[in-house]
Amino acid sequence: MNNTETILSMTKHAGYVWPSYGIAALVLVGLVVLSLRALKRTRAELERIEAQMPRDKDEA
Amino acid sequence: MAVFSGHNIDCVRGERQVLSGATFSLESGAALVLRGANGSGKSTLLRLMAGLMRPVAGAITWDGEDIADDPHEHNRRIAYIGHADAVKPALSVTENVSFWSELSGAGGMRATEALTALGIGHLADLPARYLSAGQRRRVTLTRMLTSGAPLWLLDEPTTALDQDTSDALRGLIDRHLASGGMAVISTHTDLGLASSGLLTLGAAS
Amino acid sequence: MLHYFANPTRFQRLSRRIEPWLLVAMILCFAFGLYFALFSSPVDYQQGHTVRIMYIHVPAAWMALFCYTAMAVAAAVAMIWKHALADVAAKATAPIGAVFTFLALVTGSLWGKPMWGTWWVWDARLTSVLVLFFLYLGYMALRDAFDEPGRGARASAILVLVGFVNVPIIKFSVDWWNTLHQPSSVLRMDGPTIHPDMLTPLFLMAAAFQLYYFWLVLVRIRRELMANRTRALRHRQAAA
Amino acid sequence: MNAVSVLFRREMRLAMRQSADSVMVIAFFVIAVVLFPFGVGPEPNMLARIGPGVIWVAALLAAMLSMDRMFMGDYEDGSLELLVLSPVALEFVVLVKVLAHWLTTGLPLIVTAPLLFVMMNVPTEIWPVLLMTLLLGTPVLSLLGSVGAALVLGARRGGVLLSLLVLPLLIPVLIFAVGSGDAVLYGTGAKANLMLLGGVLLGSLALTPWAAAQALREAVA
Repeated sequence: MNNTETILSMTKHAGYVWPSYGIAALVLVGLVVLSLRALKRTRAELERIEAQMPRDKDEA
Repeated sequence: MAVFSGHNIDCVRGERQVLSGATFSLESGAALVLRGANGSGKSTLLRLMAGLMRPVAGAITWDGEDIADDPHEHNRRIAYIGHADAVKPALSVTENVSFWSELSGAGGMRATEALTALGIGHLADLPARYLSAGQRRRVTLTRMLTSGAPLWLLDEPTTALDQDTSDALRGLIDRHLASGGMAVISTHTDLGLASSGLLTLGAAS
Repeated sequence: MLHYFANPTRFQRLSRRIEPWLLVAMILCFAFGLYFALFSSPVDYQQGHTVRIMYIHVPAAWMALFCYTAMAVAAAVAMIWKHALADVAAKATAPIGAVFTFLALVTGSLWGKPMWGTWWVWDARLTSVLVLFFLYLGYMALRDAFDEPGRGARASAILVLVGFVNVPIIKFSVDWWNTLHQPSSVLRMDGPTIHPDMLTPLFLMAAAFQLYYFWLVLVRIRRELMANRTRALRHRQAAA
Repeated sequence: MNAVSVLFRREMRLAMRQSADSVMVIAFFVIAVVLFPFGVGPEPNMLARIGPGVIWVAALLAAMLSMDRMFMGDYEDGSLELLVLSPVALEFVVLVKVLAHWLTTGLPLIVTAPLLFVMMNVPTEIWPVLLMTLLLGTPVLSLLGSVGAALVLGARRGGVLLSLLVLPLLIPVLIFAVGSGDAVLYGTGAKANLMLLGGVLLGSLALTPWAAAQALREAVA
């Protein structure tokens, strides 16, 4: 295939290719982090409330 | 002899259970008075009866037919008076009243008769923006008279009415019942109707 | 079948069993996809290394459309069969779709600069993707604008369906508007016919994005279901 | 049918008694267009080039201003519930409202447009085509606007939200309309554009009343 040093520097286009991958990584990982954080927060809140209302298994 | 009834009605409003297992039945010539604290579901039950909302469980029936099966037919049967007055300030009193009566197209009282019956005949030509709250309420109440509908659904009809008008209202409801109509009325004050059942709604568990 | 999985508890159980597999598959696809995309694919004789942007840009654009379609289907199911899980799925999909649309736009712009010498052209595809982005924003804004969540859900379902009917019309009109004003010979995003060595990274990245969507949408749905349950309990506390 | 005409007469009567609303829409339309020569310079050829587009965009924004009021008054004072409960099918209620909205905003916009053609130096040979596009396009604004207006009832920041929802959907109308003028100037004839615009109008006439009625039922439930 191609020689590796030119690929890593990508000659004059590196300034466009790397930001593309960087931004993609940033937003995709960012959305995952936000979603997981929200999941954790909601789960914690739910568990707190369920602890307050102990006998409440009927509706799940 | 028509029968209007509901069986085991559950209703959830904005994720809150407002009604659970509400049951009622009334026949021609009978009235049903809804009592209960604020938030006990009186207005919700009336809106369900009108067909504005659907119950989550249970059914409301007219002569055994679910009202949701033919909403258009049900619309013809009811006169619904909600919390809001639906009075347009830019129109005159007569224009307000006759719009709703012509829209429903049914043969109840004429607009002028209805206004006289509620004691505001003299205001007929006044633009509605000059009316007081009680007068606006009376303009709204004309709708039940002009519609000719057999079933009146009245949500707190006496709000903003003075004692004389409340008495007149009771007389009108009694006359409606005597001629074979039905009425469901939610109220805080005792109207003292001649023949009425009582449904007390508690806070849903 | 639908109603079998409508039960939140059953869904949560099933979902938690599937998620790890999706996660592993996704990471594998990303690993191989990125390797091929960045190191082991040929340089295009016209586009040079910028062709590597395509491996993100094109799958992101596909996902933008896929997510909107998924949202419309979910909204229709939620409306017709009053299916609560479908509604939650639509809600969970929207931000993911918006992110892919955003990516398609940004990478398109980063591709356009070296290729066309400008960050933005009113190319038919860019323009219609931009409109799609607005549709996502509108959906999320409407969904969010009501105090009662159920009302927002039903209103936004109608909006998605109206938008879905309109998207082909928008796409068509934009294509047509663009060709009227400027010839499309220079501004072709797809470039010359694609080299088979470029297909491998393209499809790997597309698979990775697709798996990313399925994994994340399951996580988000689980979160929404928990939030629903929390709200239900809160209401019960208020009523007690 | 009688009930529909009763409703229509009421809508028109209300609009006439609050005619200041229509006047404001027209005033906005004129002012928005008049700003452009200040923004881009008074060079006649430039104005002629951008004129049709500017006028159409301004018409779009002006129509947006009036849209959120299509159902708002009835929603707030309880009339909407009664309209839902009336014997008239809600889809017809929507159509009557749309017709009244178009007569009180769309039509005045069309009547005002020639004045702006003059001010923007729009070539006279495309006047008839542009008026035709306004005639076909402004009803679409009212129709799609009715869906948006019904959806945002009871929402926070309804007016701004409405623009975000409806404007992207209206892009085809803008494209076909402005394209008609260009097509005449390029000598290709505007028939195709006008047909497309007519198609969009028919399509929205068929679909939007249903969607708006559905949204209204949700709003009062």
